[in-house]
Amino acid sequence: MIRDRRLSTDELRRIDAELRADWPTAEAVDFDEAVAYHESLPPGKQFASVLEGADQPLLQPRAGVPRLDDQIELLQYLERDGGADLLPVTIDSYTRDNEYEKAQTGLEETRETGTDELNGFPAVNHGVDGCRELVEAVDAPVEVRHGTPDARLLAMVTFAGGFQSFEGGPISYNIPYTKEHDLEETIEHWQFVDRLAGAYTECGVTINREPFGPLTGTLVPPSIAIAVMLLEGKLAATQGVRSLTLGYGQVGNVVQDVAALCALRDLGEDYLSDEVTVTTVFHEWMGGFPPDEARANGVIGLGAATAAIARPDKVITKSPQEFQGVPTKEANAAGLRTTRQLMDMVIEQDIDIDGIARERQLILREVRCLLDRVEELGDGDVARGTIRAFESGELDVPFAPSDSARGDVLPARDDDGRVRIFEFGNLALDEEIREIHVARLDSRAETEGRDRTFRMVADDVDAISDGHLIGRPSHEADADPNRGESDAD
Amino acid sequence: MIRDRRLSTDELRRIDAELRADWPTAEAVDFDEAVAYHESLPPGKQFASVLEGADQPLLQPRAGVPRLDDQIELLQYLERDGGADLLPVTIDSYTRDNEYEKAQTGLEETRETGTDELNGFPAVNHGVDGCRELVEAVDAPVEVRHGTPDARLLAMVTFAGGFQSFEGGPISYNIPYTKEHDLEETIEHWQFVDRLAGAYTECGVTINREPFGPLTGTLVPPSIAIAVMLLEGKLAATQGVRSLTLGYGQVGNVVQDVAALCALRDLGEDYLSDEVTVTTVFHEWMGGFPPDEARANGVIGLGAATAAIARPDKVITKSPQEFQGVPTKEANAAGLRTTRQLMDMVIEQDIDIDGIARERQLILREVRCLLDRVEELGDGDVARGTIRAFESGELDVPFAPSDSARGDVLPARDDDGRVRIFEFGNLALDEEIREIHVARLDSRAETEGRDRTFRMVADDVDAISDGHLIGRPSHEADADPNRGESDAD
Amino acid sequence: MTDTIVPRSTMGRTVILGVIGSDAHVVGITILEHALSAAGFDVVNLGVKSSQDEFVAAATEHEAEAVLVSSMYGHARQDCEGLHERISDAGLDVVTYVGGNLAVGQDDFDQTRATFEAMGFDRVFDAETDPSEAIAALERDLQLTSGESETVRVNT
Amino acid sequence: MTDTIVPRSTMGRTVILGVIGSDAHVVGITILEHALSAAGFDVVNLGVKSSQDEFVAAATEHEAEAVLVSSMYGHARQDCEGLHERISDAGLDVVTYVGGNLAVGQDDFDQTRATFEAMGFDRVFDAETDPSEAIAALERDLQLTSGESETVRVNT
Ligand code: B12
Ligand code: B12
Repeated sequence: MIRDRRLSTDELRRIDAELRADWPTAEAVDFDEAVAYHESLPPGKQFASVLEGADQPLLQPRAGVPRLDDQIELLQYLERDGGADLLPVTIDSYTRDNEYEKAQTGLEETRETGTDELNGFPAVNHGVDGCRELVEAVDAPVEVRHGTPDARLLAMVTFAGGFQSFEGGPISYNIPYTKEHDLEETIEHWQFVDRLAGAYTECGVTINREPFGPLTGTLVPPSIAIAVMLLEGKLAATQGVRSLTLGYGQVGNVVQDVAALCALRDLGEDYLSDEVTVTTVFHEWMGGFPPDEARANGVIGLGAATAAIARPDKVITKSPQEFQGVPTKEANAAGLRTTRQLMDMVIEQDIDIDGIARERQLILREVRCLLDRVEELGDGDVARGTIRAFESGELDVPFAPSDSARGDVLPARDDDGRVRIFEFGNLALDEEIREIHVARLDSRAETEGRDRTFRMVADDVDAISDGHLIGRPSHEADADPNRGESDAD
Repeated sequence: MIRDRRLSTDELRRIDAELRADWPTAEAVDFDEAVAYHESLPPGKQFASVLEGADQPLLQPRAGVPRLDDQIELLQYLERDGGADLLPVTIDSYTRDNEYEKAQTGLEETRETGTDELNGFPAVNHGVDGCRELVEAVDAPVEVRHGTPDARLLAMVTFAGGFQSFEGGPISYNIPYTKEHDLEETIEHWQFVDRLAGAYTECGVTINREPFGPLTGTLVPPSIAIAVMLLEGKLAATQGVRSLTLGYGQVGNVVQDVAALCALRDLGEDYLSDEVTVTTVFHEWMGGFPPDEARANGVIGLGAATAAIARPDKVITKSPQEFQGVPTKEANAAGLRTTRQLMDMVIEQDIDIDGIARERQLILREVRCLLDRVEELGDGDVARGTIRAFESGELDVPFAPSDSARGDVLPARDDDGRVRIFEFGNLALDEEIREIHVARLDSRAETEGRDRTFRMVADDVDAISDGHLIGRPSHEADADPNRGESDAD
Repeated sequence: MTDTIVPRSTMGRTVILGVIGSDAHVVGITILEHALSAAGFDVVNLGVKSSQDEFVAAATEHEAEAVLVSSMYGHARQDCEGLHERISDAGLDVVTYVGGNLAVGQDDFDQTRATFEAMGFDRVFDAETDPSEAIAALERDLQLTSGESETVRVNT
Repeated sequence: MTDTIVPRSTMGRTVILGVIGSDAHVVGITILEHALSAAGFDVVNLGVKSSQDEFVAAATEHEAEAVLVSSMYGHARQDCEGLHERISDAGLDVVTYVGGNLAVGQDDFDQTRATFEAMGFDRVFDAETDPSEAIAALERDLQLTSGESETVRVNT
């Protein structure tokens, strides 16, 4: 079984050589030339230093369209009219599956028909020069955001293409994004990605790495997300990554969100070696959005307010068109500006909310429980421990489509709207912690006069898109008149 | 000089008779018939009981267009697509000046040209039947919102027209809205309005009265606004008003806003007799808005979040088009839905912020200082005390256009964004309180490395529309590149 | 979904459910699966990233009466191309539904519906669809008439 | 506005400022007044709810070089109708500006500008106007050329 140890230069070279066969654009990748290229970039494009040097949360949207010229226009627009501090390229789904052929077809069809036939930017197909053209066309640093379990070729091409930040990780880009990918294999693949980032870093070109905190985006209990962030952080650090941005997706309860971000920051610094600079990123609500732009702005507003209180290093914004489909550039920029206005109005205020310390304590305890068990299962090796913990369900993610996770754990909100665990499956949480969760959910069930069933989970999944935080039975009537039909309770 | 005593039935009749000459539609007003009409309205249109019986803050927009059919369509739209719980008619500016002739011209021009030539609904011109048509065409209760110093005829016509809630008061619709109106005269005029409301109330038709809390909408220190609310409340109660909704306009600092709403509620109950049912209304930010709908949504979002924490009985929403002009119905409804979504997501959460009690204490002390002085100056009579206090500047409102107020007091934000008093003028606040304000503003001045000058006030006035809460000199650069031109400091 | 009254008529009726193509959005079908089961259907949930072959094979194996295809990520048109030929090649007589965020971007749904109906789908649903609407449609399309709609109490 | 460098050329130049009609929005002209004074102008601020007569009388009395009309509440067109005739009837030769939210509703500003220029205003400003723009325009229109623009430090 794989181990958490640094890949040797030989291994790195060997894998690099193998990957070159996967798609023609790989040929153009030349590590030394790429390092020189990065060195030629102005300070304002150095992702890690821009992010780590900021004194206020930086804003970054998501954005990816198939064509290079369109992507350039889109990013310039988001920079100019959205005021984005950091820019993204969001990669299309075929590239995420390493189906470069299909991505090529989609790209060509897009060029012919003029309508977008891919849901993102196929960076491998655009190749090193395409990427560089993009990086040069904008002022802010650009990150690669994707969801690719095997992102090795993508990393090779985009690092050489001038990008200095790369989202994802072996757990966070497997469990929520795949069906049949083996966790051991994705860890192996990400060791390469991280080692490559490490190699650049050692040459003076810091590549920022950002594990994907929101996971399935849907009521993920903070401790689970944080545990995954720390494990991925550790795996990356082993490979020489020195700039790590740990992520967290808003759950919508302000106290829990602020507590979780504190916990993430503190644990990140504790758990990872001092050589690593840890920053945090807060994702505005990643679950189902309301099918109405005005209401979506309300959801975005709560994200902005939470960010202003928690002060992460970076905020990933949503657009008011999130519900329906990939947003127009105008809507995307609007999401940025709404966030900016609210965040800037609140950030200068001292807002200390009661109960954050207590919630943070609970999260810390839970994360320690989970990590201790991983440590045990791996006999001190994070890679092994992670694989075994997911195998046994002692680590688990709700709504995980991947066969590599049990997906037995189910979340629900308590009476205050905090995400608790409803179904533990095999999750490695001790009895005392479980009792806390059970008690909180019992008291909600009592408030609502119903049993704790999957119905509660389903209601919570829909709640925000229906206009509430908690999926109370009493809300159903006003939310959707058709609702009643299927349930007679 | 006028006194705070209840008008006799004879006086009420005499004034009523006199007013009938002012505009032909007054003839149709018949008190007894009107009481019967109100009694025929369904419970859902009884403003006071809907408002007082609600268990969550109700949402109400502002909305007024000249034509009756358009106003009906507008209100139906806001009810259906905005989800408004309570509806408004906002009256045009000519009616506010009792220029019914000009309003008539504007109304006729509007009918001819098809473009709105008035900035609101000329209810007097539409007359009793027009008002009733409106009240009948919608489901929710409707309030008259205006800004009329002499609103006697407006009250006669609209009360008879079926409206059960009426905004304004002798101070709040004089000081911010007029230039040459004498305060004594407006108190006299509002005694009639309140007595008329009282007369309906005694016949079983409760007319809800709502003093206008935001005053000039621009950095009004909470204690000033609250003092005015209590004085107007008392004057109204004397005339027999039994349902009072005291108002407060958001200043943007969450702690101060929540504290102010608590203080308003508590003092309202203390200060007014037990016969009066006191409710509170929170106005989303009433000062200058950002010239950008996306950013305006951020401002609205902060209002919604604050409302969810403070839980007033009612929230008056803004639209994302506030900056530019009277909003389209779509934008108005969007403001309602953005507010609803954010408020509903936060309202179920327990959010206790540190420092609210302390800020509330300060506000209470200030209000008591102001009211004690009014009491003294009036020898126990609120009407006299109010007139004398405004005369001497011991009561004052920042940016007051009216000659009836000194307008010497100037506000500025402290380092946390709370509104403090920068220039006291003659304001009846004791030395200890003044020192607190001075100290807070000194520490801001120090942070910013500049003197406390009018420049700070001007910067604060523009801050929210420029994207910040506090008008820091450092913000100017990014806010507006043209800015630099006029200031060399 | 607990202790729900379901029409006896839906019992034993098998429907295939899955997310097609490279799409990993699983939450929607999880909710759908529970709702369909609670309504009495026998649901075969293929999960995410299911190929056309998997849909056809499952429908054949389980003698399904309906195939429900979900797609959220914007590539539905590409992923569903050819599905209906395979279904008729396999000699299947099934009702086919597709639902979710079927186009990339801010589409006009009427147009999207037309596109997918032209591809052979019996019904096309947008992402605002509540599971109850799909259930009601199935009851109509599978002629689970009210004559048969005796009910039974199920505890899920 | 404290300790600002102002061009000496603006000193002694009188401008009339006021809000016309039934309009009570005072904050904008308060800010404008301070900015104009800080820039060296002699400002006569008529306050809110000023009539056309008051503007004309003040301009005559103070031998003003410019009249700045503010209107926020949407009735500017009606309120300004006939103003320029009165100004010429009074034999005044003044630069006239109008600014604020000049139409009711969500107007197209180019059209609004055309309307007010047609009424005789030399310049038309929207509500996004920063005081510095008005000052720069006055300096141009009153030919306060850079030759004269010696500066002086003023403490306000
Ligand atoms: C959560 C989420 C994710 C999670 C998914 C986790 C998981 N494994 O499930 C994560 C973060 C991993 C993710 C990833 C991606 N996502 Co995503 N995601 C969402 C989000 C926010 C919510 C989806 C959700 O769970 N809703 C809640 C459930 C209950 O509702 P539902 O899915 O709509 O399903 C209901 C109905 O649609 C209907 N229904 C669905 N299918 C069917 C079928 C039939 C027959 C019927 C009758 C009904 C029906 O019934 C369901 C139950 O009520 C949506 C936007 C939104 N809706 O707010 C974007 C969204 C679907 N994602 C999108 C995209 C593009 C992606 C990515 C490609 C990333 C990217 N480029 O940004 C990747 C895709 C990776 C992959 N290969 O699939 C886009 C799709 C764009 C488009 N179509 O134009 C959306 C719309 C966001 C956006 N505006 O850009 N995503
Ligand atoms: C505060 C405010 C109020 C306060 C005013 C208190 C007071 N006495 O000053 C109160 C609450 C009392 C109020 C009342 C009303 N208001 Co009001 N109010 C506002 C608000 C929110 C801010 C105005 C403000 O103070 N801005 C800050 C200052 C610094 O900026 P400014 O006024 O824009 O001025 C700057 C520039 O415009 C420019 N400028 C202005 N004039 C001129 C002139 C020249 C020559 C130049 C060069 C530049 C210039 O320079 C100024 C300084 O930087 C605006 C909307 C907004 N802008 O966000 C609505 C707004 C102006 N109000 C509006 C209306 C309709 C009213 C009412 C009629 C009520 C109603 N129907 O809802 C009443 C009017 C009563 C009356 N008779 O005047 C509308 C006007 C609609 C339109 N034009 O289509 C607005 C736009 C709101 C809206 N979207 O509906 N209001």
